[in-house]
Amino acid sequence: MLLCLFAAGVLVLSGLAALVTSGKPRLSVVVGSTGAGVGCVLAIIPAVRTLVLGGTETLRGAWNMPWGSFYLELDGLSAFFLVVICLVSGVASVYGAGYLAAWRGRKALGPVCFFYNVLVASMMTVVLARNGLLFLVAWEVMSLSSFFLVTFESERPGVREAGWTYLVATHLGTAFLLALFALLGQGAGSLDFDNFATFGKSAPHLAGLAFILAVVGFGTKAGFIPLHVWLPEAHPAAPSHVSAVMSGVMIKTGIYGLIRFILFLGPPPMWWGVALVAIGLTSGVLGVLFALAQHDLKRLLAYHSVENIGIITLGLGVGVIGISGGSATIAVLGFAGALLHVLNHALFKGLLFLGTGSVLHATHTGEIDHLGGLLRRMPWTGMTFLVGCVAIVGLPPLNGFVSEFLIYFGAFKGVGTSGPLTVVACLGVIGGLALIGGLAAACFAKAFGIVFLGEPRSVHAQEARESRHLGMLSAMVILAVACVLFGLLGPLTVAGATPAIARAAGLDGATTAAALAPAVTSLSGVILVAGILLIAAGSLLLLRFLLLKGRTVTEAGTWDCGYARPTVRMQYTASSFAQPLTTLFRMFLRTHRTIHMPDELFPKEAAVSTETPDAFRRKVYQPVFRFVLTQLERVRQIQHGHLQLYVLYIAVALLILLLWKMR
Amino acid sequence: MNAWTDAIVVLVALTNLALLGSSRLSVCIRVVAIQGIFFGLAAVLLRAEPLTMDLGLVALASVVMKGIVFPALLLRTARNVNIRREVEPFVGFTTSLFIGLGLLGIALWIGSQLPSAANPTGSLVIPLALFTVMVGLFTIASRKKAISQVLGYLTMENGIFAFGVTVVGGIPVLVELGVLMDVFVAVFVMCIATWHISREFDHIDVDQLNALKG
Amino acid sequence: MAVESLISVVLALVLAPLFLGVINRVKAIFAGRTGQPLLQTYYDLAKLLRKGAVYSRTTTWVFRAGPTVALAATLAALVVMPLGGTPALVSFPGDLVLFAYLLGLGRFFTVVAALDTGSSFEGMGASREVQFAAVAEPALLLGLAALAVRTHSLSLSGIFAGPAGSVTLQAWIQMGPIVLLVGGAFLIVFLAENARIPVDDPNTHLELTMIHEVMVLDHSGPDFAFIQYGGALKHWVLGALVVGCLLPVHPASALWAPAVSVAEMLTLAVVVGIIESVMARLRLVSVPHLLAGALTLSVVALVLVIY
Amino acid sequence: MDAGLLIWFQVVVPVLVGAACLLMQSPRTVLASVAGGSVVMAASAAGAAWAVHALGPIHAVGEWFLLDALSAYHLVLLEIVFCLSSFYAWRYFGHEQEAGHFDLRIARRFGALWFGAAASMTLVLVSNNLGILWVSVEATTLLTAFLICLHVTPSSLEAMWKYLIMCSVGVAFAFIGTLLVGASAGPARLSGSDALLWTRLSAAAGNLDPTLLKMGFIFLLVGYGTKAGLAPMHGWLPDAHSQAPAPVSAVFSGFLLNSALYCIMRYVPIVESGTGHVGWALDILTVFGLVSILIAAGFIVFQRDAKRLLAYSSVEHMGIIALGLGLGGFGTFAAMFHAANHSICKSVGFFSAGRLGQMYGTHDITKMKGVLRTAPVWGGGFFVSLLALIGVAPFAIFMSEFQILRTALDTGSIVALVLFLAGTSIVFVGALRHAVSVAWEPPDVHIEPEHAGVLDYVLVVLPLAALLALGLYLPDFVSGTFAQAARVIGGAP
Repeated sequence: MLLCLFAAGVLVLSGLAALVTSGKPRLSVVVGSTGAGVGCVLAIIPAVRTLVLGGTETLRGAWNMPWGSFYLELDGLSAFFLVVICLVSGVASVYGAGYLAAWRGRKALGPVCFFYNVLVASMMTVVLARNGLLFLVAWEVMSLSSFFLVTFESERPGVREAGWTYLVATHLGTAFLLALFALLGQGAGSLDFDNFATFGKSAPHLAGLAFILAVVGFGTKAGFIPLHVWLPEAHPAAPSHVSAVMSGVMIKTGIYGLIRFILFLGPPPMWWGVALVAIGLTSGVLGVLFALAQHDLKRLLAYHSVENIGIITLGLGVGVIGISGGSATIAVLGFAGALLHVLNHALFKGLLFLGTGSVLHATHTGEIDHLGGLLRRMPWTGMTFLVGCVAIVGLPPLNGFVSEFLIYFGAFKGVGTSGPLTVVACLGVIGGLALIGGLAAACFAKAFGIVFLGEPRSVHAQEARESRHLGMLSAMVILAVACVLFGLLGPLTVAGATPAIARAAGLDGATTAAALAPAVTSLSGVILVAGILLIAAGSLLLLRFLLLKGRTVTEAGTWDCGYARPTVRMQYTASSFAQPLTTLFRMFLRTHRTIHMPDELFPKEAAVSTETPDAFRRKVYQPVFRFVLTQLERVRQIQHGHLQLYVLYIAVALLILLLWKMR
Repeated sequence: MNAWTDAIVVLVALTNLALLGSSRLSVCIRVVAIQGIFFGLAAVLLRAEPLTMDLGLVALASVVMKGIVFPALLLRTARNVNIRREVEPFVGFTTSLFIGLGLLGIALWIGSQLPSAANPTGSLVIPLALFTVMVGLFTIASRKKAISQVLGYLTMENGIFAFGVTVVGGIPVLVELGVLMDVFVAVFVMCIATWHISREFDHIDVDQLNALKG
Repeated sequence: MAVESLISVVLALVLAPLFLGVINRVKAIFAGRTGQPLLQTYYDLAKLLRKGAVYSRTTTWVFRAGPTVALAATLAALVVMPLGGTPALVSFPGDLVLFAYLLGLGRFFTVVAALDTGSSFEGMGASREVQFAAVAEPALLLGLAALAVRTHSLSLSGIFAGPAGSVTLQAWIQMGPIVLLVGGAFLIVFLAENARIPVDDPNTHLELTMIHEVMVLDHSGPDFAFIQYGGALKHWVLGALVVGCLLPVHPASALWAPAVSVAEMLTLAVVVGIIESVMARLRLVSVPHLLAGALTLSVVALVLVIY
Repeated sequence: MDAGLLIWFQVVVPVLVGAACLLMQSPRTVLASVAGGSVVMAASAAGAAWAVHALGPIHAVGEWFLLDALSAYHLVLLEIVFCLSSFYAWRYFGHEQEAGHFDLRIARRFGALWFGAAASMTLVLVSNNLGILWVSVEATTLLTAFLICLHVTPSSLEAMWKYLIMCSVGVAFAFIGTLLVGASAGPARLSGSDALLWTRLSAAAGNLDPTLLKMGFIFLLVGYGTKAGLAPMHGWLPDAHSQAPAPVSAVFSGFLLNSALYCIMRYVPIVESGTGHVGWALDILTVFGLVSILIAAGFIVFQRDAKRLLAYSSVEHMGIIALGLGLGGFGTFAAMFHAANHSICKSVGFFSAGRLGQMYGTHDITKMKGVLRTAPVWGGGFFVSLLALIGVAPFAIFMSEFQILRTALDTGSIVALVLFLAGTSIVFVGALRHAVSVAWEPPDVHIEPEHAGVLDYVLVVLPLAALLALGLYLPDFVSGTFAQAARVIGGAP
């Protein structure tokens, strides 16, 4: 625990150092990212120890603030999230050292290092805090620092808007959290979580309200649809290694909060689980659909974060259903799936964002339809990106499959039980996961295929080169390897996560382990099959090699079906690739298509362009904002500059008060 | 409760209505001055207890101030800013008169509602004071010229003065003088401000001072 | 692991190409033609394996790896697939999910390999493939879910070859409608995944309406052989699902199981041949509707199972 | 020595310095003596506050002057704001003098009025006699009026006139209220001057005439509320704040409003115990608070003038303080806390806005852009203070607002909680939009980058750092001060 504090200290101090040395960009970046790396390594040690050895470490200190206390605790759940945070943030900081070099001399790099380290430190505090006030402060610092990171390239037009959207969204979310904390700590002397824990018993009639507040408050951070609007804005705006951390780790603090606070609200009724499943389905399916319709790489990934949060929420829903249904197995499986997916998504989404960063770094565009053929030019980025794609689609034998498998497993068990509501919800989970899987496969086939394969569609892509910076490459490779390992070592991961799962399901370790046992055996079965798969693939490759040895292997142009002059422009683009599916689901997407038909005898040019803006932003939020604005516009009429009327206001106020209060 | 006070009270009512009804600025100024004098006298006459030294002092001071100093100041300013004489109300004079009568009614009603503690002597003075305050307020709100707003403010002060004298037995002299001092400074400042305004805008129509809004 | 399962797997590996041969022969008979020899697929494979290869300059290692991975995935899927009413080589609770996702893996690499050529045709095929798969996958998994609930087993072997409650001829009598519905769904999925009529026409070439064939235009030599063989094997694996539902024969003695499985598969081949002969290929836009139909069948089956 | 002398010192020093300013020969000396005098006042105020802390309430001139925990706290607050503003004035008018807008005549007038205002505000705080209280409030109005139009321009005159009339009228009502409260002392057998002594009244609060007391409080609330800028009597506030020179706006927003609220605070306990502690007065305060928050929110969203934006935010924050008072109990403590945070933060806001205005030649937000690049120090000050004002953690305002919010929920006033959250959220959304564009949008015209001196850094960094520190750690003596002040009003933390 002290090590965690020390790590946080290192982070903050190195951040300050980077800020001070801002004059010398090279130095400040080195200082900042080194500090971040060291801090993460330091903090991950106690976390892993807690996960392996179990037990909890507590640290209580006084804090001169009403209801506040400096109360930290490292239990299984916190430790698990701490591992996720440190793993991705550390790697991303290594990457960032190289990525930021591009701005050297054009921008002050001290602040971005500072805020990055503060962000990491605050995330650690969020998962460790056991006092409401401390949690809130850390939470807000987290939001604020990430806001400054999002607005790093403030000279780019969209970025300011994105930053505004982000901070507004997260603050409105916090408003709900404030209410929630006030509610949970009602009348209590201090806002320690220990006092919250009695809430379920003391005020069960308010538990539902608290649950809703928690879902909205934490859901905004996590990016539940329709609270996700900030996500597709903020992630593309931020520097890539920051997007990796935000999308991979930061939004997970919302999930953490949700799990942590559901525990306070006493035994959950069935409808909470069903509600979570519904949220998960909406976020998952709509998220992947909107991702499919995007042709900016980072926006696409951002929407996939929404989708994966949806998957995680499906897991949570299954878990809660299990608890309320009194089935330890289902509960444990649900939470296990959710938590493991938190970890896995952090890994592959971090990897994908880093890869995107390299692409941007090399081509200066994230527009998928302008890229292509990058695999030849950037082999490392390409290979790792492919690994990320396979992982995020959830295909065996990579890590994405493990967590989705657990959720499936729980859902199948749930279908087996009685209780129509449970069954329907679990069927929703199964069907939803299958649909999401299929669509995600389509989306990433598109992302990888169009960006890295085929011929370059623009001169940028033509001239792309792999970055020389060792930090960037190694970061991507590390994450890719992690994706493979966590996939092949599924049972071990589950075993490691058991304390967290137990904490989340509110069970003791033994029960949890027992309930997890069948799933673990199945996972070892999966590994067996994966082994067979790899052996088969290996031997087939060998066979292929032997067959082709000594035979004529020639190169030719792609078969062009008899076209006279095929050009790279004729390749399928991201938009055309996704078109069948976007048309299939047009009722949700409402894609705008603008077409210039070729006309005249000798048509000069024709063009078609599609864009899919966020339906909720346009259909829900903008109208609401407009309404509020018009109402406020009315209020402004009272201030029209005429002194006489101001004086009358005084008299009127007086009169009203007299009539109101003197009766 | 003696004949003197009733007479004064009625006269005050008349002054208020005159203020509302008259269109000439100089007249208004004088009317307010007279009103001030009346109230100064009332302060002496209304007391149940015998006339003390400092009460007399206060009464005298207020009479001097309101009867002589303020009118002089205001008339001088009015001359300096050489405005057209009309008062230029938002609300016409006759309408103002009727409104004034309405206000009188309201004031009497409120006076009847007041608990006895507020109105030991049970005289008409309290409603009249309130009436004066209302009229002052109405003047501020309904007239355009800066000076007439100053007049409105003075009228309010008159009313409040009377109110104070009746309601609270013996406000400490220091406070009274402080208040008087304040009023004096206020009028003084307002006059200077008026002069500045007339110099900047070459008019003192307050309703045209509406550049700042929103 | 039982020896008969191993035999069935070996038989599957050996006879998979025959499946296509049978289909073609049936179609020929219906068309009144002599038709190609029954073993034509074997000849093709042999010829391809003997050839060298031509690669597009555009392509990378992804293009070369695609067919191998696809075939490997199909093999892995075969390992967890019970054949002829005997448990699969490997079986564990939840392997049905793995099964579905292994097919997904193969598809993903086929698609990516197709995109690697940069040809608009193959891009088109890839795009259609993923579109249909996205709809087919829920149908498959929900159908399996229905069976899983009905048979209280989370493993394919438990469902199709398990001791009790599994889909056997006797059980068929009781849970007929469910199995019928799920079987129908699986049949549609089978046709879609294997690019058969009415979803796709394997015999046409370079036609804008093609899906699978157009994705593999640029492959040649051993790679193409892998693709062909993998396709045949995929018929066998998915076919096993269909017959598992519609012809759930469980031989008295496990030793007959391999024979039974082969017989079932060949019957299915004949049925497919008949379907292909009597039906026309659907318009592309209506393919999703067909698959949605499969999804509906699965859901209805589930409803029946639950109530 | 007699502790009462401390009070005298508080009042007399500014008067003397102000008088001295009239005799000075150069603007520089005036500005220097302004800064110096403020330091002396701050020091003596600190001494007085310490004395109160040590010896308890101090009296002088019989009972006419009183310095208890509440007034001591406000005295310290006043001196903090006044001292900061004085040093800022040194810089600000220094720049103006270079531009040739600040001659000796203006300088003398500024010095005299500046200290006159300080003296009268101090008098407000120390007077135990409610009559004198009123007199000194009116005096602040008259003395500060000409500070608004230090540079005579049409708009500054307009602002000044509105300020003068509205506050005079409003405060006149407050006098009626004072009289009524005095009259209500009849049953309590308080005769003559005692009837207006706060100590006597609050001692005998139990048996005052409730009807008169209530009526009096309503008049007082409306009257002093006008001066405090509570909606809907806030009409003068944005005009005055936007037209006055930045240092003056800072003092206006940083303390003038608080001094008016202070007067209301004085009456709250009397009225509450006079009406039997049923929260009669608190309800009114709550309503005024909420109305102010919501109305201010509307104007902040559409505001284009930086200083008007800050002014409306003052209306909002006065509303929040009133809300805290109205909620009572812990809310009173939170209100004290919030008052301090707001005064400090708002001063920095006006400092920065004023300096940026000098650089850009306008206060129009749509023209004042990219300040973080052109003026890192003052631009940063403006941006950060704006963020702090809209309640971004970890600045102290977040804490005090959360405390008020939680009190609202604990006292079960859900409506207040919802409206409060809604209002502050609207403000957040609106103000943040301005803040972002001001901070980062590329400026249309070329602006000479600032050359910031040490004093600039101190004036920006020191208060904001203090705000940050208070948000993260509330030292015992600070919270103790708030608590004692709150106890005077009857709030128990």
